[in-house]
Amino acid sequence: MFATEALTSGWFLENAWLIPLIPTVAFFVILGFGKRMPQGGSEVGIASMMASLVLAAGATYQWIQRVQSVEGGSEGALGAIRGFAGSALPSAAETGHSAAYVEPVIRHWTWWQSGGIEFTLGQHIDGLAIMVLLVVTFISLLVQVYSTEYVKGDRRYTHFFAALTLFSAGMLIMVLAESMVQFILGWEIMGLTSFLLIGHWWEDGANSRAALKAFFTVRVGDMGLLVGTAIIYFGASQWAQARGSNGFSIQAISGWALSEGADSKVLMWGAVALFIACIGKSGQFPLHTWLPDAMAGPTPVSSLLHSSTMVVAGVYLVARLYPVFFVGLDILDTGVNLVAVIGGITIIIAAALAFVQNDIKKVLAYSTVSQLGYMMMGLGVGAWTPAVFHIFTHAFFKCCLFLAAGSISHSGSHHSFDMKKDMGGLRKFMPITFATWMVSTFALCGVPFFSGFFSKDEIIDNANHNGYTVFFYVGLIGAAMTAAYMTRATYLTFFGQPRGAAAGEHHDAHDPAHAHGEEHALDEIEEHEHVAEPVLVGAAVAATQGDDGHGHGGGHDDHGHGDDGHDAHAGPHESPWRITVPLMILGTLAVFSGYLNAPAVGTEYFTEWVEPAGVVVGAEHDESGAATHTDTEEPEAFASGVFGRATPLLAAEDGEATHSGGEGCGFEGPTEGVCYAPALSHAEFKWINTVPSILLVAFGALTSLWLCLGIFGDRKNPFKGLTQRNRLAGAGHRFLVNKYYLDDLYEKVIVHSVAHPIAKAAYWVNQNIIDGVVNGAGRSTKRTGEWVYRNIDQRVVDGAVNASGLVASETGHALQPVQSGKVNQYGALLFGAAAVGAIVLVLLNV
Amino acid sequence: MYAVNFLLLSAALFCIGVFGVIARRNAVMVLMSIELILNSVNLNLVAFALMNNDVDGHIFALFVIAVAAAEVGVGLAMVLMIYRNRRSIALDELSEMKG
Amino acid sequence: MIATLLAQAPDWIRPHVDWHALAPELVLVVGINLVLLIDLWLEDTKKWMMASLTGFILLGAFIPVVTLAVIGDDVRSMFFDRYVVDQYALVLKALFLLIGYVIVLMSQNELEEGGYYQGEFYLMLLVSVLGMVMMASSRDLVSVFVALELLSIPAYMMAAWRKRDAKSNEAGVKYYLLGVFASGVLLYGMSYLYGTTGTTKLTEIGARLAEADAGAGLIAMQVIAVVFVIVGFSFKVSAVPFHTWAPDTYEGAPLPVTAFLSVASKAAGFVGLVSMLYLAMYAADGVYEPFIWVLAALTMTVGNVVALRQTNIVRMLAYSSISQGGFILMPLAVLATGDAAESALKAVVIYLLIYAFSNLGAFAVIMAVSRKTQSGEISSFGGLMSYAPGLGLLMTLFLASLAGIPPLGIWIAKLQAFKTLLDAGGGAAYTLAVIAAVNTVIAAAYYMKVLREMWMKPVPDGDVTPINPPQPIWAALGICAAGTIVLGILPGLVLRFADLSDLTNALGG
Amino acid sequence: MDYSNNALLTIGTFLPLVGVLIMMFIPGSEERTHKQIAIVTSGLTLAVGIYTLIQFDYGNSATLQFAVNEEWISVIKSNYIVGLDGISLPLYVLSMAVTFLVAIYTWNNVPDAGNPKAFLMLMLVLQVGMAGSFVAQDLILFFVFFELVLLPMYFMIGVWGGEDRQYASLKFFLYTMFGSALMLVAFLALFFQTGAESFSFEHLMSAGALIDHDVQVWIFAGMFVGFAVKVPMFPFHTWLPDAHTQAPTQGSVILAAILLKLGTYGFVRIALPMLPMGAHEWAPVIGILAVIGIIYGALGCLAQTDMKRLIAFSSVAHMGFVMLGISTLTTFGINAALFGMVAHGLITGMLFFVAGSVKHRYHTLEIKRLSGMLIQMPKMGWILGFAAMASLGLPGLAGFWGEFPAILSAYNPGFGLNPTLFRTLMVVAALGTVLAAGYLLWLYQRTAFGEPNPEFVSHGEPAHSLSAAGNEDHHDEIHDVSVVEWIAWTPFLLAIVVFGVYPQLMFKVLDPAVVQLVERVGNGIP
Repeated sequence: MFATEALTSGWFLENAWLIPLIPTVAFFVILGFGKRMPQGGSEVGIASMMASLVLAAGATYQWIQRVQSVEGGSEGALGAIRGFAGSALPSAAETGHSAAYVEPVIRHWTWWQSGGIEFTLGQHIDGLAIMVLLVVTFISLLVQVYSTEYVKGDRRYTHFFAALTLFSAGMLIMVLAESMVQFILGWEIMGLTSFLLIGHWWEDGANSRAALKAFFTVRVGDMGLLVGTAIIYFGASQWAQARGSNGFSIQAISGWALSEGADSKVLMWGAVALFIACIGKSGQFPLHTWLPDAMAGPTPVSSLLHSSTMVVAGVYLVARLYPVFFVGLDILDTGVNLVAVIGGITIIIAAALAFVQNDIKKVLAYSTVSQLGYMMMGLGVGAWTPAVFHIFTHAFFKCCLFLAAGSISHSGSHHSFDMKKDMGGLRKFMPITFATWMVSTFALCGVPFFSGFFSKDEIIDNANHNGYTVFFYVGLIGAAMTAAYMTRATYLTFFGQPRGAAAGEHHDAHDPAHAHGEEHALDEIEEHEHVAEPVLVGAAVAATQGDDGHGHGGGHDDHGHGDDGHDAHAGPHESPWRITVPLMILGTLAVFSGYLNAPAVGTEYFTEWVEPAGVVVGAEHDESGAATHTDTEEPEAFASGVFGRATPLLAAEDGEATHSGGEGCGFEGPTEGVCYAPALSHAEFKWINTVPSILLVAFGALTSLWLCLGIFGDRKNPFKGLTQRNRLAGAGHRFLVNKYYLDDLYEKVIVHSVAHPIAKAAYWVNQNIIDGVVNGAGRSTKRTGEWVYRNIDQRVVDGAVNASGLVASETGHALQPVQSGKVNQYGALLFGAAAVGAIVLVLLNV
Repeated sequence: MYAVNFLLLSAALFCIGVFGVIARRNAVMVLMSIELILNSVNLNLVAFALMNNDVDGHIFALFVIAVAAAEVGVGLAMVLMIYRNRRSIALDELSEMKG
Repeated sequence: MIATLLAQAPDWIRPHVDWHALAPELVLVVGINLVLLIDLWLEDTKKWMMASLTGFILLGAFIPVVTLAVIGDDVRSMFFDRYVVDQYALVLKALFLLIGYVIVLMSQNELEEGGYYQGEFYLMLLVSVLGMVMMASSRDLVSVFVALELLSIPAYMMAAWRKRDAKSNEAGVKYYLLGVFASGVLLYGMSYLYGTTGTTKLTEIGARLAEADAGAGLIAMQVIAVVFVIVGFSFKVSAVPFHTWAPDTYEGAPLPVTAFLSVASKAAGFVGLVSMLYLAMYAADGVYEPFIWVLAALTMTVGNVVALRQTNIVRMLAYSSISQGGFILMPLAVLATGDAAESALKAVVIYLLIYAFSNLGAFAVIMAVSRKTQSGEISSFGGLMSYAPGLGLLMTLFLASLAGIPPLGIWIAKLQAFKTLLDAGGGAAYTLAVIAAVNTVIAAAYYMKVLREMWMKPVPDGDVTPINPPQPIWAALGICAAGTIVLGILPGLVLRFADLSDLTNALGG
Repeated sequence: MDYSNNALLTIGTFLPLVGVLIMMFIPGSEERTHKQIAIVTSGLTLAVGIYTLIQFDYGNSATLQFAVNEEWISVIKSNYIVGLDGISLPLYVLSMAVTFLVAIYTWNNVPDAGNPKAFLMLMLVLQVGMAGSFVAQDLILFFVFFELVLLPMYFMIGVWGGEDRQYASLKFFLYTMFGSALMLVAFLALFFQTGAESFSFEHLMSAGALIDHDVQVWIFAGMFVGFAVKVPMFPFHTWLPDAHTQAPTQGSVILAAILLKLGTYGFVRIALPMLPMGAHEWAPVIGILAVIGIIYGALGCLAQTDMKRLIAFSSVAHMGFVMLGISTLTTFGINAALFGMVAHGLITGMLFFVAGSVKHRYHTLEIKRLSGMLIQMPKMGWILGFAAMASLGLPGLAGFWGEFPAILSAYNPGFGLNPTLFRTLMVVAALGTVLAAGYLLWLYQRTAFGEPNPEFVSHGEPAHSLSAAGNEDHHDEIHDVSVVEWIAWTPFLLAIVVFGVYPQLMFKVLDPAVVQLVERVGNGIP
């Protein structure tokens, strides 16, 4: 109809389904032939990720072309819906000043059908999918390169890469998903591979337990996914089938959710069910406890799965099916909604917990949880684009932080993650790691001009803009806390005096068990020092065994590479290039990725390329459409038109709403045509709005630094000798003097009365109550199982069966005396029965 | 009127016979009791034959008498056999098999 | 003198005698005399010939049965319809003769090795079979009674055949005393039946009872008569509570006799009962239906639950055969309900046929095994599969058939019995069907106990020398196994002989 | 109906008996010959099955094919009617395949009691019963085949089973007997209520729907008990854990893969279309019991200390999903149930195979004592992991397509069934998937992960040795998957993946037949 003129497509867009397919194939190749390959299969994994990255990049380029083709060439036109048929026929248009709805590139193939229900596989490529595809392939590639060094010599090197590749494939399948079934497929593949990867060093029971817990917790959420999908399917089915699609299609679901006929109750239950899945997967309160435990996995795994990809799957689901949540949970309609509340709680809780961690990876894990809370909250307050943008920036800097942590343990702290025991002062030994860490930390904390600033601040800003004042403050407090705990971690790791392993020491003195293992490992290492090939299982296992002595923490990456070329005696040093290069790339991105959508400097590419326009498409009878009508003739009524019942909230913001929306996509379904996304407004960027957050960040960082210096600066470190104290020089001396009143203030006032009790209490609550509930749920389920089995199954049900047998047998026993063996009695019985029978029957018959 | 008397007599004999079978421990006495039952049947049959003016009852009675003779023959043989083996014909001792 | 007597007598109507129809009985009578005479002259060392002779006699009697069946369906009636040879009679005669033959096969070695009287035993056996064969055709109170006694009295003696054995004595005496007592009760009932209807011919009794039932209703004497008659036959079929003799007698009697009693004697009892019910007492359904319902329910249940506790295999089989009797009685409890009569008759006949094969087979295996183990305990079957897989497999077949597992024999009979109940319909029938269904499960439990012993337990005394049963037993086993399997898979082969419209047509209904 | 009187199904069903006859005349001491005969016979049977697959007209899978109608027991109006449609076909062929693979597995895994002759003969007889049940189109014929499997299985469990085998086998037997006795009564009642004309499915399906509502409900109750015992549904399930645990590996595999399906197949093939109103009344009960079974089975699993018993209990849970699908009375749900039957057969069969092989090597299945399987026998460990993942319903593997659609279908039950109830059931069933993940992963974590238990290490491959070559003396004790096992297992593993990746393979066959079936049910409900 109008379509032909506008949208461009291209080979990369049309064939985006190849992106997950390549790693899937690679997985089987690695599994089948990996062990026989010179690099143990890692080359296949890396190559596949590279190929996917290239495809994703190509698709991204073409998508941008496509978006621009709309904006450039089809002013005022309205498209017809053609997308369902699976071709990429362009059909959207834009009206007035708003962005047009850019028809996603959808292709699908029937997977199977039965009983009138069709399951399809395919691709649904829009800005969101493209963005995540790019991030996932990119991060995966870097992590795989990093891993070649990090897990070198591991006894299951090949399996590791196979699982890593499959993981990426799963994520990509999910991202591309055209239907909910495909979404579930990818989602579950990720769940499985995360189980394998977290439990990679399963010789240690703690690791496999963590893997189990991760999978199980996520699986609890998956229940919601299954149920939610079912609810949504049947809700949307009729609407979708009338338009030649089916109720699994993500596009159809989106359209249905915003249509007039959608049953709000169905939507609500569907959204709640799906959100439960998100809570599980994205580590939101109260199902967040699996995430820190999952740090038991190798660091690259943590970096890939638990920072930048898998855990954002939940956020992605909300973003993907935003119309469902938007309408179902009344986002923007009421002052409070489930998504925002959970997100907000998560931000604060997780940030508080990050304070009291000694394990560097756990700090990062809680930080991830907290950041996911930001994303969730962003989605909950209607800040779709900033939230999605935060996915983007967070992926880079959090990945970088994890890899840096890995780098530290790999080369700096002798496979320990304990900041207090084995780190400190590492900046001197590991400059690259330090630099990238610092950059990423700044990004994470939201220091201006680093990427996190642009995304996180936008979320906070939009919360305020959309009238969610409470969440605005939550965001601000969260920002301050983030700055504070990251400063603490940074200080402990890179500043101060080297301690423990970082000081080149070993634990012989204080940990005999560990020492034994260490020696064992060392023996092995010395024995095989000059053997070139890393596949020395024995050494690896020896190291593993040695590690059993470590009682603390969950994450000990010292498995499996007893002789990876560096001398354990040599103390901390910088990591090899395969670790540092990814770090540097990511560090660079941590700085610059934010500028893609930095209103401060005038870029709004995300809004342009990624955000789907909340406009009505397919109102066929009138080219200018009802939407234009609303916009042009009744500007005053805009807010109520767009947000329906949201008027009170948005009244203040009237007129501020900028460039998208305006087509009546919101709670009131369009009478004509279809909406695929709710119309959203963006807060206009003003520097003044960022001031509170910048100040708070600064406040948090400085307070924390001050406290850190006070506490950890130089006092009673058991490993510190006099020489080291002398080397402190002037600056150190000043701290020494200052510490007295700092100590008093900090320990007596703040620590003992405020900070510690609160954080500790939070941690206690977390470990004992929330985690206790999660674990307890598991345990009590098992107990229930045992009880039911023992009492109901074995006693009642089975007992009834056996008892009936016994009754039969005992009746037989009771009847045996009748057979007395005496003829007279037999005769009496015979005649007695005859007589009774005769009497009764005579009475009956005569 | 007559017939009823016959039938009552027969029923009485039958009951005595049944009592004997149930109550007597001596095998020979039990045999006798059974003979009593059979004779009460005969009495019945003959009485009915007269009442119905029908010859079938008489014939039936003859058959019963003949068969009863055979039965008693077998029965006495068995009692003898038991006596040989056990030196007793008390029936309540014959309870090796039960249950 | 004689002339005057003859003159006074009414005209002598020469009864019609169909020699062909009587041929089986005649062959048996001749055979009985032959055995009696030959036995007198035969030396002790040559007594084994008696078995073969008896076998030949039974097979000889079988020939006219076959020819009669082949010739046609017409009912051959003699002595003013007091002795009838129809399809029903023929099927059962064939069954009795076949059972007799199998019993001969089973007895041969038992008697030879046990040093028992042989000639006399076969004589008794033949007489008893003759009684049964007659029972199938009897249509008059007198002939029913005579046939019953003819088959019973030799059986009393056979039960006590091991003269020196106290158990055998006890078995014989108990069987005898109770049997005669039951006969007395039966006779008393018959006398009332005769007295209140004025005839001994079954069909006429039936007609009179029907008149009475349709008119003023049955009088007390008639009710008592019906009950006593049923009690009399219930003794024969060992229905609870008239079963008490059966376990003791089965255990004490020689095994072939036990087999004979549990199959042939029981079948004869059922034949008599069926004749009485269908021809004479059909109209008294208000009396016999509830009575038989109770008997059937009690019989299968009590038989089963007591069987569960048995440790002696023969005793267990005795109780099992009691409970099987309950299943055979079951369709009779509804025979006058709806149009179930024909179906019920078929069920009884089919059941008797197939049950005979399976039960005889089981006894044959027990005989073969006890020749080695000298024990009647169930535990003596331990590990049978390991040293005598052939016997074990056969025993499995027979017991599984008795348990009613398709596609082995008895399932089709049970099916037919259930079918009859459901055909009749009504609460009583359904209840009985459910009771029966539960009982099949209980029954399975004790059959499985034996199978478990054979398949899963070790040999108790560790003696694993194989068992080599003599040829006749193998032959008996072969006949039984073939019958059990073939009738189970292709019941149609014999079921057409059980198309018993003749008899059912003859009833008033 | 068109009875082509094609002997194909008859041959396919009874061919194993030929093997049995041959084996009967060969002395038991020639064990090798017996194994060869059994494998060849079951292989030939499978070949016939595959030929049937090829000959099957897939465009017409709703109608009976290769149908035969011969007179059988005319007295009770039962005929020898066999035929195959889309519902039966997968199960029919599956039974043949499973028997064949189990026969192969037996090659060097004869259970401890020995005597492969009897064992294999029983297995072949079992196959006759299973295949026959799936092709029978006459109620009495079905019943005969249905019961035919009883005794062989009883002996398989009782003779070649574990320590408690006698109790378990007797329980299995009596339970099933009880069910089938009531079922038989129900069959006969159905027969008479439809005018006592014929036992053929075709007749009963058209006439059964006309029976009075109340009568249907009662007759359905009888069938329900019969089939529910076989499935087994809560609360008739207690025989299953015992039977499964005690049965030899082969027995467990056959039991899980095929025998349990007889019950669900009976529901779909007989109870539903013949008694539509009865089914409609009972559907909520079935649904509730199914969901109780799901949760209950899962809880039972969590309580187990024995690997095999855990897998056995998981069958209760999985069959719950199948029954839930059936109880919705929707095309989709029944399709899912039928798919779930095959998937459960493959997956649980596979799990039992692994359990059997683990037992064979470690002589114990106590979860506490097993550990580090991945170190001692990595391939076995991975196979266990794979099967566990498939069992917990990972998308892309066969298990998911039985589970998820069943849950989905419960949202919208058919024919005016109470949606609120079924939606509640849906949520509870979804909880079941979580529990499934819980117990299976718990099992996996305990057995496969960690260090091998020291009590087994000294015998097996040393976990920490660089010089594995030096310890070859002990390798015969705990070795990884053997060649025979690979041959027997590979088809299972492949099928799990193939059906998981491309479920359409089966749904295409099932769908038309199921659509027709649901139509019949619908027609019978006023």
